[in-house]
Amino acid sequence: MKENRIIILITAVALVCLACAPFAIAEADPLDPIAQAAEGAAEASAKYFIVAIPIRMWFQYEMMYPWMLSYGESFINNYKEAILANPSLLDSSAKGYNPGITNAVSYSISLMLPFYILAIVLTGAYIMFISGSIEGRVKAKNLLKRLVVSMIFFSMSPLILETMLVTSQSISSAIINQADPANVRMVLEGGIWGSYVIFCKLGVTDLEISIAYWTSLYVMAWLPYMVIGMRHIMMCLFCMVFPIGIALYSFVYMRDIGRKILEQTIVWIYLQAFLSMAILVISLGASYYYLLPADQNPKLTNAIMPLGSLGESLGMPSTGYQGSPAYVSLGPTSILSYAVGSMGYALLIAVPFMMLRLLNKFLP
Amino acid sequence: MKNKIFSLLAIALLLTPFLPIPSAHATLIETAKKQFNPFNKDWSDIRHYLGDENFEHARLILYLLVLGIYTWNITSDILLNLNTYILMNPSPMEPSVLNVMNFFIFNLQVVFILAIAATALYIVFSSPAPKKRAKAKSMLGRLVMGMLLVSISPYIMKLFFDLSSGMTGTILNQADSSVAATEYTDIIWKLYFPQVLIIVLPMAGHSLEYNAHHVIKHELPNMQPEYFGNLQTGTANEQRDLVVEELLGQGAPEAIIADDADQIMNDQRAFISSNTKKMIQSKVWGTIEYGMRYMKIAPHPEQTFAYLMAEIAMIFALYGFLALRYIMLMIWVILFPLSLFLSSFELTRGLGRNMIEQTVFWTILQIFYAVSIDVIAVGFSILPKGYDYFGVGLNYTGGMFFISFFSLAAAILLMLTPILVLMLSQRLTQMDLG
Amino acid sequence: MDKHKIITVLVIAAFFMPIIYADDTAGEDSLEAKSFAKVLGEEAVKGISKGWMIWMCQDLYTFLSSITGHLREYIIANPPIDDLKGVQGFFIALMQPFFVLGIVLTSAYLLLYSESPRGRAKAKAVLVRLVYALVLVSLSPLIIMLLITFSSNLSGAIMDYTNVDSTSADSAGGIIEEGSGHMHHMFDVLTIIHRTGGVELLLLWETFLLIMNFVIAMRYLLVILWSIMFPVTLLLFSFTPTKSIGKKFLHQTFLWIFVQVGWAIAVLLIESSVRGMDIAMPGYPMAKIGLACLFLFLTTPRVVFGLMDWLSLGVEVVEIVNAAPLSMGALTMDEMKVEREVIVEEPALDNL
Amino acid sequence: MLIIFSLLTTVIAITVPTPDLSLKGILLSKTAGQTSWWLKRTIYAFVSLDYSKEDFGFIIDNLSDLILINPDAKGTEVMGGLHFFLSLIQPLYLLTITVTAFYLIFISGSPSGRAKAKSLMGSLILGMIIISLSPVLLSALANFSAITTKAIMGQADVSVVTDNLQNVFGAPENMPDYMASHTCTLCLMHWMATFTEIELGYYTFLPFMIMIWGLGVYFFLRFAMITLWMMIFPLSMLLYSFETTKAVGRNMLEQTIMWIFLQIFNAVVIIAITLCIIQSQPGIMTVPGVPAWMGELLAIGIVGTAAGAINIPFIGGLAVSPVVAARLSSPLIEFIPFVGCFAMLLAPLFIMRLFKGFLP
Repeated sequence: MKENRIIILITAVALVCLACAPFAIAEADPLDPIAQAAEGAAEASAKYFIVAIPIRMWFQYEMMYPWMLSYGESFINNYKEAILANPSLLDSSAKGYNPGITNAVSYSISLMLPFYILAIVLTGAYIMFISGSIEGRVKAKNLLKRLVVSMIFFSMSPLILETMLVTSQSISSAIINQADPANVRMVLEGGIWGSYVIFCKLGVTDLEISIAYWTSLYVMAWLPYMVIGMRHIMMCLFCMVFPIGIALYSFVYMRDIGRKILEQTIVWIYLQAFLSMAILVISLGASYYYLLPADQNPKLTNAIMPLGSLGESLGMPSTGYQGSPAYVSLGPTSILSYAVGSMGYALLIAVPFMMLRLLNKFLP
Repeated sequence: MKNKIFSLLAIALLLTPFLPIPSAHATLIETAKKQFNPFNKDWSDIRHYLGDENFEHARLILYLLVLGIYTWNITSDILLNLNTYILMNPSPMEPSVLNVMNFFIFNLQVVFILAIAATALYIVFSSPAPKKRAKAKSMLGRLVMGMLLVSISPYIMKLFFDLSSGMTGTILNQADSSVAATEYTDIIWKLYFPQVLIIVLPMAGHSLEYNAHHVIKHELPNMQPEYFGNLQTGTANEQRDLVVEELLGQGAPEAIIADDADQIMNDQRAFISSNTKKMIQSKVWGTIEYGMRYMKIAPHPEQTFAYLMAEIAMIFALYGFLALRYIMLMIWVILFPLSLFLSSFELTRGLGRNMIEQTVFWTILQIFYAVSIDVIAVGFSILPKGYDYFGVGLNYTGGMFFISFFSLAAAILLMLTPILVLMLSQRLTQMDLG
Repeated sequence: MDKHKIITVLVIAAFFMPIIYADDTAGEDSLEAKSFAKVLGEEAVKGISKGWMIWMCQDLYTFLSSITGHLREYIIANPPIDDLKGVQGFFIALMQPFFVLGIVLTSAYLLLYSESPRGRAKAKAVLVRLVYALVLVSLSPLIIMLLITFSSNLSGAIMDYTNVDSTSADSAGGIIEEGSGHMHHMFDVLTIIHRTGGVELLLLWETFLLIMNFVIAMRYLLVILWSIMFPVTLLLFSFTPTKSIGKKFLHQTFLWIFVQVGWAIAVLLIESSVRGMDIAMPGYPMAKIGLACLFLFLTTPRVVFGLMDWLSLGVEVVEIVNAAPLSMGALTMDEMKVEREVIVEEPALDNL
Repeated sequence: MLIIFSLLTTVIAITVPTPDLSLKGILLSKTAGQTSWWLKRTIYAFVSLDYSKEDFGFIIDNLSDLILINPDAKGTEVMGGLHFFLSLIQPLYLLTITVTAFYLIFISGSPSGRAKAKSLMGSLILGMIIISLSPVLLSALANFSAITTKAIMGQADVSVVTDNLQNVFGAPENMPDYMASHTCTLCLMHWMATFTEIELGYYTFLPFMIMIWGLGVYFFLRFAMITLWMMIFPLSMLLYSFETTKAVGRNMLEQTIMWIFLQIFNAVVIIAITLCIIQSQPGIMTVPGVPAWMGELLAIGIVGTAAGAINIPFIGGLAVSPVVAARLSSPLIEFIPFVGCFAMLLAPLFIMRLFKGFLP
């Protein structure tokens, strides 16, 4: 922050205090009930109408309205890019190319390679020299076969990962292109702007009763991004341990751990498809708007003044006391749009966890 | 610890008289004297005494006092009787309990006898394959066994309780069992002191506001310019008018202007200087007062909610679990014949086993309490020197506003043991034992 | 951290502290010695503010509790099948290559490497199941339509036994409204006494009504999800290694389509049990009944489908009551609830 | 009562200290600040307590009836729903029976298949019989559990529990009427909290909400759940009789039996609480109140300041102080009765959790 702003703020505080100082000194005539009542009303309304409400409205409209326009709309504008984003292991020209992951994968490959060689050599030695019973030989041969096959996959694992990433991205884009962007925007905006409208409506009278809706704004704006970011982090982690997973999967005793790792890798990579599925569902959920006939569908506006709705009908900003463009009425929100929009956000958050819960132990 | 409380309360009480009172220049104590005098006809004192926030301070200190007393009672109770509470078991031999158990036992005996008779008749008359006969015989044996067990179930219960409480006692004697209680009460106290701090400290800032208020309301109006010469009379405005008139010379006799212009100039200077002083002071004090009131430098009890809730939670967690254990134990004592009965039949064996498991679990909970108390005691005895410097608050050991992480961990361990054991036992019940 | 930053932070803090407290200076009543006239003046202004607050919350109440007037519409709400058809066609198109691949591979196995008769039989069985699944997949819009129509008709038939359409006091909607409306009324009274006196009750009824609205909307969205994923479900179900997942998905599909039957049963249950309680014990407090009926409406589906774990109901009750005083997060509570709604999946139904 | 109290206080507050009783004099008497302050908190405490404790008397008076209450399985309310479900599943039954019979008669496959079909047939017919008998069966079950409950509750004195509830949530008897419902243990906390900071006041009336509302909700929930399970009894029988849906049917039948027999465990819990209260010697797990002399002083302080605040002559204030003093110096919380009240809510949950899956 610059010097002059600090000075401005300091002067503002000082001015507020100085301007209020006369109030502290002034006193009404103690013998005149009317004057007393007037003084009481004046003090209370000074506290309420000149201090509290302007501050709250300033908070809602000057601070939260731009926030809504930037953060609140962010996911609605960028959901496609955000969901379709993927790291790339091999293609250095791709946007999400990150040598770090590639190096980590190759490092874990180099980590496990000696064990493979050792195991193959030992098995070969067993077959050659310590040729025990027939079934022992057969077992050893099978083991050798499996080792070699898994070693091929193992050394190919960056390629496999890349393939999985590309396929998931293509499937997701195919799914997400089915969604109608207008509908998605309508539903999601119905959710977040509905909360904002309720927040404004309640919050002007008392912040405490509107904190829930204020919180829900942040939840809706940020949690989808957080879920996607978690997917990225977990995906990178499991890409790194993927070769180890293959290796463990090929040994009998560590099969369970290997299976878990492989499953997790696959699920976290293909979560993208489910996220885009959620977007598709949201776009289809727009039909929830027409559940009730429009006249029976209750509406809520952020018209805070008793005359607010009248002012709206007259075309004047209902919440405006300064004529700033941000103070216009936000228009009505309906219970259907609010419910389905909030649940759209909840779906974006819930679907990945639901799928993580449902998709386990699908590998042999 | 108690000295600290005393000192703290003493400080808090000593603070109050120094809070000035605007109208009547009297301390809190004098006003209180006046108020508590039933023959005092003049209520204005009370009104003024209650009029400003001094009364609020008194109220809050009263609140702290009561809270402190209750905390003191609770902590001393914990220090004295924690072991007693842990060792406490409902005695099945009490006539009232025995009465209820006998009700169950009698009814179940009837059922048993019917079952035994049925099986016996089955064995005697119908002579099916020997396999079935053997089965019936084994069932008969089990029935008789179960009937015997049910009829002596109060004694079994008593035996079991004595066993477990004896074990608990021996475990408690292994180490200094007072350490855990001390740490626990220590934490409770250290959740109490910050509340005192939060409520008492702002009072100092508040009294500054009163000073400002006092000066504005009562001193500034009485403040007179030092010397006014011939302008001693009239309010400030009249004086100013006079001076202006005289400066401009409107409707003023020339003689005055001719005579002592220097005198007038002196007066004017004196007047202006004094008035500006007045004005500046009023502005400054007003700013302070309003600023203070605006910033609300005042004791806010709701700022102590976190500590209060934590304190209440700690008290209720300890007592609540022990009391819940006692009550659940009573339930399972009453149901013990029934659980034996159920576990003696093939069909309802799982149910009976569950009930018996619950009985055992709620009983041996006290052993785990004892174990955790020992663990805490041993842990603190082997704690290296200076390790209890790790903590939050004003960092000196044993400070009133310093919570050591180790004592916190000890308290939480003592608090959460039942829950941990509950989870463990649920694990066990999920695994098919027996 | 340089000096300017520190100064800035301090100044901003100094500037915001009154803003934080301005909220309770508004309704604060101090102990100053004031004359009655002055207090009357103050109380008039405070009354305006409180009345305004109550007005706004009344609007919110009518907004949220409108669900009780339209229970039938809400309960039998289902996504229009025409919207789903196109997307399902897309998914079918997405799945068919896999099927073709599977069929081709299996038949190739049959033709070329047909070693043991057992292997042949197995392959034949796989082939048959694949073809069968292929038929089913291409029929899946029809199946979904069948299921949805059946469930909505069934719930409608159940609700025909009740007077849910009327908004009278003995209809389910009226009873549920009784539960929240009582709290709302009490919130008004406490708010008139003190500005923030009734916030907890506000949050309580807010929570209940929001959960009702949200759960119904969530079910709507999940029906869409599972019905457009139906082809995928069938594919997974038809392959042996992925059969378990297919089973789970199928279970979810059925569950979420038939939840509305549970709600319809809840409506029937609420009305008949309230009537029964009137006979069995007249004068049972209506507010408690209304509150209980809210729980019933939310939990009966899971009860009816044997999914209910009663401890979790207790935990929910305690949670709701406990979350009230933390003035944060009535809504976060709802989302917790809804998430649990979504994830709920009990072993009891796995062997359906 | 509340209105009378507040009006009285206001009148006293105005009249006593005011020199002249003209309208102007009243308007100008500088006592309104404290009067409104105290009145607000008093009325808040009264109203919130009365609200959170409304219907408490109902629960106390009819506690045993509330535990014993059961829906009438032969009544129209249950039978309506039951008939609906019957009409829903009868076609299914007929279809399955005909199909099985058809299978038995014409497509007589392997003997094992025949045996299976026969057993299925038997179970189906048995289910039909049970379903047609279900009203009698269900009412017999309910009556049996009610009789057992009554017998168990006869073993101990329920009034001990109700008195204990009175002491924790209600009022002791010796209180004057206008204070009757506001001098219990938690009420004292509520009052102290409210007068310390009004925002603390609405944390302290949550225990009332949890306990009293919880009890009210719980008893109705049990009633409604039994109604539900009685209604869908045919459905659960049907599901139970097929192999594939046996799990669901078992679950539902279990729920039916458990919810019907839950009242027995309520009775057991009540007996256990009674015995605990009888057995636990005084002073066990008790938070003692303040010492008597300090209680007197505090009472004089509190009541005196309160009286002073609304300008009641101090002597008048002293008249009330013994009540407060007695309340202050009597034990704050006796944990065993206190927790016992909540165990009444908790124990059924424990038991529902515990007895899952006892049917074969």
